[in-house]
Amino acid sequence: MIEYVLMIITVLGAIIALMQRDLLKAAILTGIPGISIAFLYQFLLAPDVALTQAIVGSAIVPVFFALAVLKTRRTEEEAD
Amino acid sequence: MSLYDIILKRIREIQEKAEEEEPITNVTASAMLTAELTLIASLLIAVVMIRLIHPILMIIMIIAIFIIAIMAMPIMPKLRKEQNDSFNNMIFYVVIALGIIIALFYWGNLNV
Amino acid sequence: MIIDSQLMSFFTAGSLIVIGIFAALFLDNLIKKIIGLAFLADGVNLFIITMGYKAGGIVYILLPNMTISNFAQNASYPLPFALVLTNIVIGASTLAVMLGLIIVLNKKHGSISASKILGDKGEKIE
Amino acid sequence: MDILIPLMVIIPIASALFLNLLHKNDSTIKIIAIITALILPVIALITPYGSHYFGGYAPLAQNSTIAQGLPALITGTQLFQFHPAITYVFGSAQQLMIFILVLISFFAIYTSINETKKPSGVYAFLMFMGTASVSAILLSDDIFNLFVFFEIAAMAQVGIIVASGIKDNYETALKYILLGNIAGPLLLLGIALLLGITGNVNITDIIFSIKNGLVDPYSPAILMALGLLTFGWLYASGLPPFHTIKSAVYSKALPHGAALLQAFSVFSMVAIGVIILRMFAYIPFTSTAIIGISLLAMVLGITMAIVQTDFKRIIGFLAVGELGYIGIGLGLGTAFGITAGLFQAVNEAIITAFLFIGFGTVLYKTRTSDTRKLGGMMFVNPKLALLVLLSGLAMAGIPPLNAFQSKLMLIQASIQSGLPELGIIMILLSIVTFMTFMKAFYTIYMRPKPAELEILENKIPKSTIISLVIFLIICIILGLFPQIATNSLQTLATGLV
Repeated sequence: MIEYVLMIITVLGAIIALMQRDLLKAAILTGIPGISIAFLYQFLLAPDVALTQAIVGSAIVPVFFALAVLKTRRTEEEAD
Repeated sequence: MSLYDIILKRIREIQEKAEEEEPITNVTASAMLTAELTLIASLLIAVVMIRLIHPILMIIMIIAIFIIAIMAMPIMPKLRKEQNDSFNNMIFYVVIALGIIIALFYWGNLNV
Repeated sequence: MIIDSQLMSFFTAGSLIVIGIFAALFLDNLIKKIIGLAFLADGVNLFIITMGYKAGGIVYILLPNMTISNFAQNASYPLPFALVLTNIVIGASTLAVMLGLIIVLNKKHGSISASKILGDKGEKIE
Repeated sequence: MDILIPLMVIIPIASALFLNLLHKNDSTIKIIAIITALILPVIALITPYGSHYFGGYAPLAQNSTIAQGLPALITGTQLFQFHPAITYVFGSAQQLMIFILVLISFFAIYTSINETKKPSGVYAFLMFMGTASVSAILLSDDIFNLFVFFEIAAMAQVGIIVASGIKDNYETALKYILLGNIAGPLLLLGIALLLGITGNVNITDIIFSIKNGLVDPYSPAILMALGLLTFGWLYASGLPPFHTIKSAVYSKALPHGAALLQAFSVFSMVAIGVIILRMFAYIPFTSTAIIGISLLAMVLGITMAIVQTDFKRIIGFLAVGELGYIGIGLGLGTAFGITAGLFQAVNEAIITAFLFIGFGTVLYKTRTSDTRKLGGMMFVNPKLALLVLLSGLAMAGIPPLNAFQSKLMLIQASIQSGLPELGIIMILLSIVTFMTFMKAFYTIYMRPKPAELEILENKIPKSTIISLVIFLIICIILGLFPQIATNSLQTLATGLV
């Protein structure tokens, strides 16, 4: 049962991350699909990939995005 | 006014409308004209290959494409504007191409 | 279970891929585009992992008290998992390069909007 | 098991990593880069043909020592045939193509070291990394290994653009890598589908599974995989819809970088195209699609080249247009057509490198690439102008030079396969290519010099002239004795049919 919840969290998390106006929030929220995919890998019988994904997907990638946001700009500008 | 003059005039008009800062010289206009003629000629020759599917379809297609090409004559300025360096434009065509390729390979092989 | 969990997992991977392509195509902000591309890569990874999954199977590690034939019949297929490990690393490194380029471009243009900084430069050459 | 085969990939990677460490030490970088670049063609020539198995062993069917005494559970099944290793295959066609690739890479590095004021270890690192990965793409018989090197090659290309320092190069680099991040995962998805169906990533084994009825050859997933692989192929080679970004990439790299980048595209196109043909030649639509895409590339590339005003962009679009000729050769599907296509690939890699480095001297003397601002370069250096003119003649296919032979073969092949229309289009577009080249040549070299054009006093390095002369010599040799190349390529081509 728990894997269905994880799948829903993955998809919703991805959509919510892309809907944020504040880019820093979006950057941090990318961690949610990342970590839920890592748990999903555990359920799909791939524990070693799950470990890597847990580090990369939930820590490294959001930190990369957050650093890029801090170095550039915080809010999304209006497209013209 | 001969057909050649009409084409040349239309090309110059479109180039002026494009508000480009480059001066419209004979070189650019003639380059545009060469490209135009190359495009139409290769298109027409390529359409001849439809004969492998059906000869009559080929004749109809050639006549249709010839008429369409004459009607929409300066194709090249439009085509050039489509193939610009804008990223959004590029990615649009990339995704369209992806869709076309998948559809052709997937659907075309199963149903034709 | 009503729906097979492997099938659902394929659907999840598919929706991540679609979300990724959608974001890369329609969102103007470059950081968001790249977040979308990261989801696209995640979706493909999930797809591959799901392919190696075996319903009711065991992890592909041969433990001491396991017989070979039992292992061979029940273990999930480990080759896709090895591919995914490589791809996760490749994805993270390309991500870093893209974000670095964006930081440089933001310094130059003061903007991270794709239509502004990656637009058509035309023929104006210095 | 030949120990020299992996060296073709390992030496450039090791040398690249080492050069990256030497940051400021100019003369050491020069010496190491040139020595490595000189070793590579030698290795390509002396290595005997064969296969190398990374991290594994030869298939049990060819491996009597391991196969002895195995139970019938294994020997009775297809497991006996499969390749339990990352296989690198080195044949005569791979030898010729890798030789040409590393030769171009040698001249690119040689000219770059002499033309730039400070030789940079990082730039040489990128060039070697790209060379190594494209060599691996040519050698590899393992489709996932190919994907990994496909990504590394894309990153190296991005690096070469970023390192060029030309205006707006960062934008182009970002566009290229963003598009690569759409094409790359989708290519991987195609590979994943093949893996899911056949349980294998080795190309020979996938073909074995398809040919021997282990899997349904027309199953929807295989067709999907074919589509996705084709999409990745388009990105790697710069065929439409990627032709705009690819020509922009060429125009934003330095001339020697662009010479190398186009060689990467040409050889990646050949390698992945051959793989697609090997696996999916039984689907009739494959060759139709390849011919269609190639025609589109030829027409769009060459017509776009005519209307450009930046000469680097002109050559970039011409290079994309010329890729179409290779594609038509591959798409014809006959042994003669494929040989012609592969021969055209070899010729095009040399000629386009020749053109880029040749026109690069104009950039070196004037610091501009806008044809509207150039003129009168003929009087600055008439001999160099002659060399550039010869490169253009070679590209258009004028008789004593090499592209004539391959284009003639392509036209003959298209007539033999019952599609003379392709031959007519190829002749027509060759003429237009020549016209485009002459237009650029006229505006740069022959018309009177514009008053505001400054010609810098710096002398063109000897190394550039030497590279151009050697490219010309190769063109003439291949033009007079095409059988040198075609004999090597024929084995691969006949194996595909």
